[in-house]
Amino acid sequence: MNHIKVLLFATLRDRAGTKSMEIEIPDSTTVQGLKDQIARDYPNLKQAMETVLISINREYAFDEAVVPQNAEVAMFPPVSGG
Amino acid sequence: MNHIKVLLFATLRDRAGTKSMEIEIPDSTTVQGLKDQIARDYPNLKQAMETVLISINREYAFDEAVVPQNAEVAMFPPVSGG
Amino acid sequence: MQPSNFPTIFSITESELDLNDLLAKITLPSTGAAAIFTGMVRGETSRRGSTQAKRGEARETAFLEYEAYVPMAEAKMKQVADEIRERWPVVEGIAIVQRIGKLYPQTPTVLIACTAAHRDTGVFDAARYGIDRLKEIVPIWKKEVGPNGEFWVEGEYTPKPGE
Amino acid sequence: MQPSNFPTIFSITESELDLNDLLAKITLPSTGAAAIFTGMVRGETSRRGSTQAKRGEARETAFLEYEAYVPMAEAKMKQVADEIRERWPVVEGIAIVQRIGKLYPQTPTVLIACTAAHRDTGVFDAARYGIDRLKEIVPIWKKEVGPNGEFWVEGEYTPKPGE
Repeated sequence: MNHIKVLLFATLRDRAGTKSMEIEIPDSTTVQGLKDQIARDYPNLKQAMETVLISINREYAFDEAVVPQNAEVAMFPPVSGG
Repeated sequence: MNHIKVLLFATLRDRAGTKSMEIEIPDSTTVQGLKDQIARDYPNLKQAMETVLISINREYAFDEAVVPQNAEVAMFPPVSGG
Repeated sequence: MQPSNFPTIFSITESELDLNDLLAKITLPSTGAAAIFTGMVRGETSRRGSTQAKRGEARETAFLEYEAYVPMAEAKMKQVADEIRERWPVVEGIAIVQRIGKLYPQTPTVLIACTAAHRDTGVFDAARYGIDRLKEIVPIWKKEVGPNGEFWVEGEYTPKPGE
Repeated sequence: MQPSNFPTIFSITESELDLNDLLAKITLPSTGAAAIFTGMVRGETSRRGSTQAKRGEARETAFLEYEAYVPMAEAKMKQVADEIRERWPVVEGIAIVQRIGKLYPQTPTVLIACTAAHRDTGVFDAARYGIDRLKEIVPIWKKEVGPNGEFWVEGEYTPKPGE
Protein backbone atom coordinates (compact mmCIF):
# COMPACT_ATOMS: atom_id res chain seq x y z
CA MET A 1 0.00 0.00 0.00
CA ASN A 2 0.94 3.61 -0.58
CA HIS A 3 0.35 6.21 2.09
CA ILE A 4 -0.38 9.62 0.57
CA LYS A 5 -1.41 13.06 1.71
CA VAL A 6 -4.23 14.76 -0.19
CA LEU A 7 -4.52 18.54 0.12
CA LEU A 8 -7.88 20.10 -0.67
CA PHE A 9 -8.45 23.67 -1.82
CA ALA A 10 -11.37 26.05 -2.47
CA THR A 11 -14.65 24.26 -3.28
CA LEU A 12 -13.05 20.85 -2.65
CA ARG A 13 -12.06 21.85 0.88
CA ASP A 14 -15.52 23.31 1.53
CA ARG A 15 -17.20 20.08 0.39
CA ALA A 16 -14.86 17.81 2.32
CA GLY A 17 -14.90 20.00 5.42
CA THR A 18 -11.15 19.51 5.78
CA LYS A 19 -7.92 20.92 4.33
CA SER A 20 -6.18 17.58 3.99
CA MET A 21 -6.65 13.86 4.26
CA GLU A 22 -4.23 10.95 4.72
CA ILE A 23 -5.20 8.06 2.46
CA GLU A 24 -3.98 4.51 1.84
CA ILE A 25 -4.08 3.50 -1.81
CA PRO A 26 -2.90 0.28 -3.49
CA ASP A 27 0.55 0.47 -5.09
CA SER A 28 0.47 1.57 -8.72
CA THR A 29 -2.88 3.32 -8.31
CA THR A 30 -3.44 5.83 -11.12
CA VAL A 31 -4.92 9.29 -10.74
CA GLN A 32 -8.16 7.90 -12.15
CA GLY A 33 -8.04 5.09 -9.60
CA LEU A 34 -7.48 7.60 -6.80
CA LYS A 35 -10.45 9.67 -7.94
CA ASP A 36 -12.61 6.53 -8.07
CA GLN A 37 -11.55 5.56 -4.56
CA ILE A 38 -12.30 9.04 -3.17
CA ALA A 39 -15.67 9.15 -4.98
CA ARG A 40 -16.53 5.86 -3.30
CA ASP A 41 -15.23 6.68 0.20
CA TYR A 42 -16.25 10.37 0.39
CA PRO A 43 -19.79 10.87 -0.96
CA ASN A 44 -19.51 14.68 -0.55
CA LEU A 45 -16.64 14.68 -3.05
CA LYS A 46 -18.13 12.25 -5.55
CA GLN A 47 -19.53 14.80 -7.96
CA ALA A 48 -16.43 17.01 -7.72
CA MET A 49 -14.21 14.12 -8.87
CA GLU A 50 -15.62 14.53 -12.39
CA THR A 51 -14.05 17.95 -12.95
CA VAL A 52 -11.36 18.23 -10.27
CA LEU A 53 -7.80 19.22 -11.12
CA ILE A 54 -5.09 17.09 -9.54
CA SER A 55 -1.46 17.76 -8.81
CA ILE A 56 1.18 15.29 -7.72
CA ASN A 57 4.22 16.72 -5.99
CA ARG A 58 3.18 20.21 -7.23
CA GLU A 59 2.85 19.34 -10.92
CA TYR A 60 -0.43 18.86 -12.74
CA ALA A 61 -1.22 15.16 -13.09
CA PHE A 62 -3.60 13.39 -15.43
CA ASP A 63 -5.79 10.29 -15.31
CA GLU A 64 -3.27 7.72 -16.52
CA ALA A 65 -0.41 8.86 -14.22
CA VAL A 66 0.59 6.51 -11.41
CA VAL A 67 0.64 8.06 -7.94
CA PRO A 68 4.18 7.63 -6.56
CA GLN A 69 5.05 6.52 -3.03
CA ASN A 70 4.45 9.15 -0.33
CA ALA A 71 3.16 11.61 -2.90
CA GLU A 72 1.84 15.05 -2.01
CA VAL A 73 -1.41 15.07 -3.95
CA ALA A 74 -3.64 18.14 -4.21
CA MET A 75 -7.21 18.43 -5.50
CA PHE A 76 -8.83 21.68 -6.56
CA PRO A 77 -11.16 23.34 -9.06
CA PRO A 78 -9.88 25.31 -12.08
CA VAL A 79 -7.80 28.20 -10.80
CA SER A 80 -9.23 31.74 -10.50
CA GLY A 81 -6.37 33.93 -9.27
CA GLY A 82 -5.45 37.37 -10.44
CA MET B 1 3.44 96.04 -35.74
CA ASN B 2 2.87 92.99 -33.56
CA HIS B 3 4.84 92.50 -30.36
CA ILE B 4 5.38 88.82 -29.59
CA LYS B 5 7.28 86.71 -27.10
CA VAL B 6 9.33 83.84 -28.47
CA LEU B 7 10.25 81.05 -26.04
CA LEU B 8 13.23 78.87 -26.93
CA PHE B 9 13.81 75.31 -25.74
CA ALA B 10 16.55 72.66 -25.87
CA THR B 11 18.96 73.09 -28.80
CA LEU B 12 17.26 76.34 -29.83
CA ARG B 13 17.88 77.86 -26.42
CA ASP B 14 21.49 76.65 -26.41
CA ARG B 15 22.11 78.23 -29.84
CA ALA B 16 20.41 81.51 -28.99
CA GLY B 17 21.98 81.71 -25.54
CA THR B 18 18.61 82.84 -24.14
CA LYS B 19 15.32 81.31 -23.02
CA SER B 20 13.12 83.92 -24.62
CA MET B 21 13.12 86.92 -26.90
CA GLU B 22 10.69 89.79 -27.44
CA ILE B 23 10.29 90.53 -31.14
CA GLU B 24 8.42 93.06 -33.26
CA ILE B 25 6.96 91.61 -36.44
CA PRO B 26 4.76 93.26 -39.11
CA ASP B 27 1.03 92.61 -38.73
CA SER B 28 -0.13 89.51 -40.58
CA THR B 29 3.32 87.94 -40.55
CA THR B 30 3.10 84.19 -41.15
CA VAL B 31 5.08 81.52 -39.33
CA GLN B 32 7.29 81.27 -42.41
CA GLY B 33 7.77 85.04 -42.35
CA LEU B 34 8.71 84.89 -38.66
CA LYS B 35 11.27 82.16 -39.32
CA ASP B 36 12.73 84.21 -42.19
CA GLN B 37 12.99 87.27 -39.94
CA ILE B 38 14.71 85.31 -37.15
CA ALA B 39 17.08 83.63 -39.62
CA ARG B 40 18.05 87.11 -40.84
CA ASP B 41 18.34 88.80 -37.41
CA TYR B 42 19.88 85.92 -35.42
CA PRO B 43 22.64 84.21 -37.42
CA ASN B 44 23.08 81.53 -34.71
CA LEU B 45 19.50 80.40 -35.30
CA LYS B 46 19.54 80.55 -39.10
CA GLN B 47 20.23 76.87 -39.72
CA ALA B 48 17.81 75.74 -36.99
CA MET B 49 14.94 77.62 -38.70
CA GLU B 50 14.91 74.93 -41.41
CA THR B 51 13.75 72.14 -39.09
CA VAL B 52 12.40 73.96 -36.03
CA LEU B 53 8.95 73.17 -34.61
CA ILE B 54 6.81 76.18 -33.78
CA SER B 55 3.88 76.60 -31.46
CA ILE B 56 1.55 79.58 -31.21
CA ASN B 57 -0.35 79.92 -27.97
CA ARG B 58 0.62 76.33 -27.08
CA GLU B 59 -0.64 74.69 -30.28
CA TYR B 60 1.59 73.48 -33.09
CA ALA B 61 1.63 76.04 -35.92
CA PHE B 62 2.65 75.65 -39.55
CA ASP B 63 4.24 77.82 -42.20
CA GLU B 64 1.13 79.44 -43.64
CA ALA B 65 -0.43 80.33 -40.25
CA VAL B 66 -0.58 84.04 -39.37
CA VAL B 67 0.94 84.96 -36.02
CA PRO B 68 -1.81 86.63 -33.95
CA GLN B 69 -1.38 89.78 -31.89
CA ASN B 70 0.59 89.32 -28.64
CA ALA B 71 1.11 85.66 -29.38
CA GLU B 72 3.15 83.36 -27.18
CA VAL B 73 5.35 81.68 -29.75
CA ALA B 74 7.71 78.82 -28.91
CA MET B 75 10.49 77.31 -31.01
CA PHE B 76 12.03 73.91 -30.36
CA PRO B 77 13.40 70.75 -31.97
CA PRO B 78 11.34 67.55 -32.32
CA VAL B 79 10.35 66.39 -28.86
CA SER B 80 12.28 63.63 -27.04
CA GLY B 81 10.46 63.06 -23.75
CA GLY B 82 9.66 59.78 -22.08
CA MET C 1 24.56 41.40 -18.59
CA GLN C 2 23.69 37.77 -19.20
CA PRO C 3 20.13 36.45 -18.90
CA SER C 4 21.26 34.36 -15.93
CA ASN C 5 21.72 37.61 -14.02
CA PHE C 6 18.27 38.87 -14.90
CA PRO C 7 16.14 39.22 -11.76
CA THR C 8 12.99 37.14 -11.43
CA ILE C 9 10.64 37.75 -8.52
CA PHE C 10 7.69 35.48 -7.86
CA SER C 11 5.77 35.38 -4.64
CA ILE C 12 2.52 34.89 -2.83
CA THR C 13 2.10 37.47 -0.11
CA GLU C 14 -0.42 38.72 2.42
CA SER C 15 1.15 42.19 2.36
CA GLU C 16 0.20 45.23 0.34
CA LEU C 17 1.76 45.29 -3.14
CA ASP C 18 4.41 48.00 -3.38
CA LEU C 19 4.74 48.85 -7.06
CA ASN C 20 7.66 51.24 -6.51
CA ASP C 21 9.65 48.61 -4.68
CA LEU C 22 8.87 45.79 -7.10
CA LEU C 23 9.75 47.95 -10.10
CA ALA C 24 13.07 48.97 -8.52
CA LYS C 25 13.93 45.31 -7.96
CA ILE C 26 13.60 44.45 -11.65
CA THR C 27 15.27 47.60 -13.02
CA LEU C 28 18.83 47.01 -14.24
CA PRO C 29 21.38 49.56 -15.50
CA SER C 30 20.39 48.50 -19.04
CA THR C 31 16.63 48.86 -18.41
CA GLY C 32 14.71 51.63 -20.18
CA ALA C 33 11.11 50.43 -20.11
CA ALA C 34 8.68 48.55 -17.91
CA ALA C 35 5.21 47.21 -18.62
CA ILE C 36 3.23 46.52 -15.47
CA PHE C 37 -0.17 44.92 -15.11
CA THR C 38 -2.12 45.06 -11.89
CA GLY C 39 -5.51 43.57 -11.11
CA MET C 40 -7.78 45.04 -8.47
CA VAL C 41 -10.87 43.93 -6.57
CA ARG C 42 -13.89 45.42 -8.33
CA GLY C 43 -16.44 46.81 -5.88
CA GLU C 44 -19.09 47.10 -8.59
CA THR C 45 -19.38 44.84 -11.59
CA SER C 46 -21.76 45.94 -14.33
CA ARG C 47 -24.23 43.49 -15.84
CA ARG C 48 -22.25 43.40 -19.05
CA GLY C 49 -19.46 40.90 -18.66
CA SER C 50 -21.01 39.38 -15.55
CA THR C 51 -22.91 36.16 -15.23
CA GLN C 52 -23.97 36.67 -11.63
CA ALA C 53 -25.64 40.09 -11.69
CA LYS C 54 -29.33 40.34 -12.31
CA ARG C 55 -30.53 42.14 -15.41
CA GLY C 56 -29.81 45.85 -15.25
CA GLU C 57 -28.11 45.71 -11.86
CA ALA C 58 -24.50 46.10 -10.94
CA ARG C 59 -23.19 43.37 -8.67
CA GLU C 60 -21.69 44.64 -5.45
CA THR C 61 -18.66 43.03 -3.86
CA ALA C 62 -17.81 43.57 -0.20
CA PHE C 63 -14.49 41.73 -0.48
CA LEU C 64 -12.71 38.81 -2.08
CA GLU C 65 -11.00 36.11 -0.12
CA TYR C 66 -7.98 34.65 -1.90
CA GLU C 67 -6.19 31.44 -1.13
CA ALA C 68 -3.29 29.66 -2.80
CA TYR C 69 -1.53 26.33 -2.78
CA VAL C 70 1.60 28.30 -1.99
CA PRO C 71 4.53 26.04 -2.92
CA MET C 72 2.92 24.91 -6.16
CA ALA C 73 1.76 28.46 -6.95
CA GLU C 74 5.33 29.74 -6.60
CA ALA C 75 6.62 26.91 -8.81
CA LYS C 76 4.01 27.71 -11.46
CA MET C 77 4.84 31.43 -11.27
CA LYS C 78 8.45 30.51 -11.97
CA GLN C 79 7.20 28.48 -14.92
CA VAL C 80 5.26 31.49 -16.24
CA ALA C 81 8.45 33.58 -15.93
CA ASP C 82 10.41 30.88 -17.79
CA GLU C 83 7.80 30.85 -20.55
CA ILE C 84 8.06 34.65 -20.85
CA ARG C 85 11.85 34.47 -21.14
CA GLU C 86 11.60 31.79 -23.79
CA ARG C 87 9.18 33.85 -25.88
CA TRP C 88 10.73 37.30 -25.26
CA PRO C 89 14.45 36.79 -24.61
CA VAL C 90 14.95 40.59 -24.48
CA VAL C 91 12.92 40.80 -21.28
CA GLU C 92 15.31 41.69 -18.43
CA GLY C 93 13.44 41.62 -15.10
CA ILE C 94 10.19 39.84 -14.30
CA ALA C 95 8.01 40.22 -11.20
CA ILE C 96 4.94 38.06 -10.59
CA VAL C 97 3.24 38.66 -7.25
CA GLN C 98 -0.17 37.57 -5.98
CA ARG C 99 -1.60 38.95 -2.80
CA ILE C 100 -3.87 36.59 -0.87
CA GLY C 101 -6.21 36.87 2.11
CA LYS C 102 -9.21 39.16 2.47
CA LEU C 103 -8.97 41.92 -0.14
CA TYR C 104 -11.30 44.88 -0.44
CA PRO C 105 -12.45 46.86 -3.50
CA GLN C 106 -9.92 49.10 -5.22
CA THR C 107 -7.04 47.09 -3.76
CA PRO C 108 -4.37 45.72 -6.13
CA THR C 109 -4.36 41.93 -5.87
CA VAL C 110 -1.85 40.84 -8.46
CA LEU C 111 1.09 42.34 -10.31
CA ILE C 112 2.97 41.20 -13.40
CA ALA C 113 5.84 43.42 -14.50
CA CYS C 114 8.41 42.98 -17.25
CA THR C 115 11.36 45.26 -17.97
CA ALA C 116 13.51 45.61 -21.10
CA ALA C 117 15.96 48.05 -22.66
CA HIS C 118 13.28 49.58 -24.91
CA ARG C 119 9.49 49.64 -25.08
CA ASP C 120 9.29 48.20 -28.61
CA THR C 121 10.70 44.83 -27.54
CA GLY C 122 7.49 43.06 -26.59
CA VAL C 123 7.38 44.04 -22.89
CA PHE C 124 3.68 44.90 -23.16
CA ASP C 125 2.92 41.54 -24.78
CA ALA C 126 5.09 39.79 -22.20
CA ALA C 127 3.17 41.32 -19.28
CA ARG C 128 -0.13 40.49 -20.95
CA TYR C 129 1.00 36.91 -21.50
CA GLY C 130 2.06 36.70 -17.86
CA ILE C 131 -1.33 37.63 -16.41
CA ASP C 132 -3.14 35.37 -18.91
CA ARG C 133 -0.97 32.42 -17.91
CA LEU C 134 -1.23 33.15 -14.19
CA LYS C 135 -5.00 32.91 -14.52
CA GLU C 136 -4.64 29.57 -16.30
CA ILE C 137 -2.08 27.54 -14.36
CA VAL C 138 -1.17 29.14 -11.01
CA PRO C 139 -3.17 27.46 -8.20
CA ILE C 140 -4.92 30.42 -6.60
CA TRP C 141 -8.65 30.72 -5.94
CA LYS C 142 -10.94 33.48 -4.83
CA LYS C 143 -14.28 33.59 -3.10
CA GLU C 144 -16.46 36.63 -3.58
CA VAL C 145 -18.44 37.98 -0.63
CA GLY C 146 -21.25 40.47 -1.24
CA PRO C 147 -24.73 41.44 -0.05
CA ASN C 148 -26.18 38.29 -1.64
CA GLY C 149 -23.84 35.85 0.06
CA GLU C 150 -20.58 34.29 -0.98
CA PHE C 151 -19.54 32.18 -3.92
CA TRP C 152 -16.33 30.84 -5.37
CA VAL C 153 -15.24 32.51 -8.58
CA GLU C 154 -14.99 29.75 -11.15
CA GLY C 155 -11.93 29.34 -13.30
CA GLU C 156 -12.26 28.20 -16.89
CA TYR C 157 -8.98 26.61 -17.87
CA THR C 158 -7.94 22.97 -17.64
CA PRO C 159 -4.15 22.60 -17.76
CA LYS C 160 -2.80 20.16 -20.30
CA PRO C 161 -0.02 17.61 -19.72
CA GLY C 162 3.31 19.45 -19.51
CA GLU C 163 1.73 22.57 -18.00
CA MET D 1 -20.25 55.91 -13.55
CA GLN D 2 -20.23 58.23 -16.53
CA PRO D 3 -17.07 58.95 -18.52
CA SER D 4 -17.23 62.55 -17.32
CA ASN D 5 -16.43 61.28 -13.84
CA PHE D 6 -13.45 59.25 -14.99
CA PRO D 7 -10.24 60.60 -13.46
CA THR D 8 -7.55 61.98 -15.74
CA ILE D 9 -4.20 62.95 -14.28
CA PHE D 10 -1.57 64.71 -16.37
CA SER D 11 1.41 66.50 -14.96
CA ILE D 12 5.00 67.53 -15.28
CA THR D 13 6.82 67.15 -11.99
CA GLU D 14 10.26 67.35 -10.46
CA SER D 15 9.28 64.84 -7.75
CA GLU D 16 9.80 61.10 -7.66
CA LEU D 17 7.04 59.14 -9.40
CA ASP D 18 4.93 57.26 -6.86
CA LEU D 19 3.31 54.39 -8.75
CA ASN D 20 1.20 53.28 -5.77
CA ASP D 21 -0.26 56.74 -5.36
CA LEU D 22 -0.89 57.33 -9.06
CA LEU D 23 -2.56 53.94 -9.45
CA ALA D 24 -4.83 54.58 -6.45
CA LYS D 25 -5.90 57.91 -7.98
CA ILE D 26 -7.16 56.25 -11.17
CA THR D 27 -8.76 53.20 -9.53
CA LEU D 28 -12.56 53.42 -9.34
CA PRO D 29 -15.01 51.02 -7.66
CA SER D 30 -15.63 49.54 -11.12
CA THR D 31 -11.92 49.09 -11.92
CA GLY D 32 -10.48 45.60 -12.18
CA ALA D 33 -7.33 46.05 -14.28
CA ALA D 34 -4.53 48.52 -14.87
CA ALA D 35 -1.83 48.64 -17.52
CA ILE D 36 1.09 50.84 -16.56
CA PHE D 37 4.10 51.81 -18.61
CA THR D 38 7.16 53.42 -17.06
CA GLY D 39 10.33 54.58 -18.76
CA MET D 40 13.64 54.74 -16.91
CA VAL D 41 17.02 56.32 -17.50
CA ARG D 42 19.30 53.64 -18.96
CA GLY D 43 22.76 53.72 -17.43
CA GLU D 44 24.16 51.46 -20.13
CA THR D 45 22.96 51.34 -23.71
CA SER D 46 24.22 48.50 -25.87
CA ARG D 47 25.50 49.20 -29.38
CA ARG D 48 22.46 47.57 -30.88
CA GLY D 49 19.70 50.12 -31.04
CA SER D 50 22.05 52.98 -30.40
CA THR D 51 23.41 55.46 -32.90
CA GLN D 52 25.85 57.12 -30.51
CA ALA D 53 27.85 54.20 -29.13
CA LYS D 54 31.01 53.11 -30.85
CA ARG D 55 31.15 49.67 -32.41
CA GLY D 56 31.09 46.94 -29.80
CA GLU D 57 30.89 49.30 -26.85
CA ALA D 58 28.02 50.05 -24.51
CA ARG D 59 27.36 53.74 -24.10
CA GLU D 60 27.41 54.93 -20.49
CA THR D 61 25.04 57.58 -19.22
CA ALA D 62 25.77 59.53 -16.05
CA PHE D 63 22.37 61.25 -16.06
CA LEU D 64 19.72 62.79 -18.26
CA GLU D 65 18.55 66.34 -17.91
CA TYR D 66 14.90 66.80 -18.86
CA GLU D 67 13.11 70.02 -19.62
CA ALA D 68 9.57 70.79 -20.73
CA TYR D 69 7.51 73.65 -22.08
CA VAL D 70 5.25 73.03 -19.12
CA PRO D 71 1.89 74.64 -20.00
CA MET D 72 1.95 73.30 -23.55
CA ALA D 73 3.18 69.88 -22.36
CA GLU D 74 0.25 69.60 -19.95
CA ALA D 75 -2.17 70.64 -22.70
CA LYS D 76 -0.72 68.01 -25.03
CA MET D 77 -0.87 65.35 -22.29
CA LYS D 78 -4.55 66.15 -21.95
CA GLN D 79 -4.86 65.76 -25.71
CA VAL D 80 -3.17 62.33 -25.51
CA ALA D 81 -5.66 61.34 -22.78
CA ASP D 82 -8.56 62.58 -24.96
CA GLU D 83 -7.24 60.53 -27.88
CA ILE D 84 -7.05 57.44 -25.65
CA ARG D 85 -10.66 57.92 -24.49
CA GLU D 86 -11.83 58.36 -28.06
CA ARG D 87 -10.14 55.12 -29.17
CA TRP D 88 -10.83 53.04 -26.02
CA PRO D 89 -14.05 54.36 -24.45
CA VAL D 90 -13.90 51.57 -21.83
CA VAL D 91 -10.78 53.08 -20.28
CA GLU D 92 -11.73 54.47 -16.85
CA GLY D 93 -8.76 56.31 -15.33
CA ILE D 94 -5.73 57.73 -17.13
CA ALA D 95 -2.49 59.03 -15.63
CA ILE D 96 0.24 60.64 -17.72
CA VAL D 97 3.16 61.99 -15.72
CA GLN D 98 6.60 63.12 -16.84
CA ARG D 99 9.34 63.81 -14.36
CA ILE D 100 11.83 66.52 -15.36
CA GLY D 101 15.16 67.78 -14.05
CA LYS D 102 18.34 65.80 -13.57
CA LEU D 103 17.49 62.10 -13.58
CA TYR D 104 19.92 59.28 -12.87
CA PRO D 105 20.06 55.70 -14.20
CA GLN D 106 17.40 53.26 -13.03
CA THR D 107 15.07 56.13 -12.14
CA PRO D 108 11.53 56.12 -13.57
CA THR D 109 11.09 59.22 -15.73
CA VAL D 110 7.63 58.81 -17.19
CA LEU D 111 4.46 56.94 -16.40
CA ILE D 112 1.38 56.19 -18.50
CA ALA D 113 -1.34 54.21 -16.77
CA CYS D 114 -4.81 53.22 -17.93
CA THR D 115 -7.45 51.41 -15.89
CA ALA D 116 -10.57 49.53 -16.97
CA ALA D 117 -13.07 47.03 -15.60
CA HIS D 118 -11.28 44.09 -17.25
CA ARG D 119 -7.90 43.39 -18.80
CA ASP D 120 -9.27 42.34 -22.20
CA THR D 121 -10.63 45.80 -22.98
CA GLY D 122 -7.60 47.31 -24.65
CA VAL D 123 -5.92 48.79 -21.55
CA PHE D 124 -2.53 47.43 -22.65
CA ASP D 125 -2.93 48.95 -26.12
CA ALA D 126 -4.16 52.21 -24.58
CA ALA D 127 -1.06 52.54 -22.38
CA ARG D 128 1.17 51.68 -25.32
CA TYR D 129 -0.57 54.29 -27.46
CA GLY D 130 -0.15 56.83 -24.67
CA ILE D 131 3.63 56.51 -24.42
CA ASP D 132 3.99 56.49 -28.21
CA ARG D 133 1.98 59.71 -28.51
CA LEU D 134 3.76 61.38 -25.60
CA LYS D 135 7.04 60.82 -27.44
CA GLU D 136 5.55 62.39 -30.57
CA ILE D 137 3.69 65.50 -29.50
CA VAL D 138 4.38 66.45 -25.86
CA PRO D 139 7.05 69.20 -25.75
CA ILE D 140 9.69 67.65 -23.51
CA TRP D 141 13.38 67.28 -24.33
CA LYS D 142 16.28 65.50 -22.75
CA LYS D 143 20.02 66.01 -22.79
CA GLU D 144 22.23 63.03 -22.09
CA VAL D 145 25.36 63.52 -19.99
CA GLY D 146 28.04 60.81 -19.96
CA PRO D 147 31.80 60.30 -19.90
CA ASN D 148 32.07 61.56 -23.49
CA GLY D 149 30.25 64.82 -22.90
CA GLU D 150 26.65 65.86 -23.34
CA PHE D 151 24.28 65.85 -26.25
CA TRP D 152 20.61 66.46 -26.82
CA VAL D 153 18.60 63.36 -27.59
CA GLU D 154 16.98 63.97 -30.96
CA GLY D 155 13.31 63.40 -31.50
CA GLU D 156 12.07 62.04 -34.79
CA TYR D 157 8.47 63.13 -35.18
CA THR D 158 7.09 66.23 -36.83
CA PRO D 159 3.54 66.98 -35.67
CA LYS D 160 0.98 67.52 -38.39
CA PRO D 161 -1.70 70.24 -38.49
CA GLY D 162 -4.38 69.41 -35.94
CA GLU D 163 -1.89 67.71 -33.59
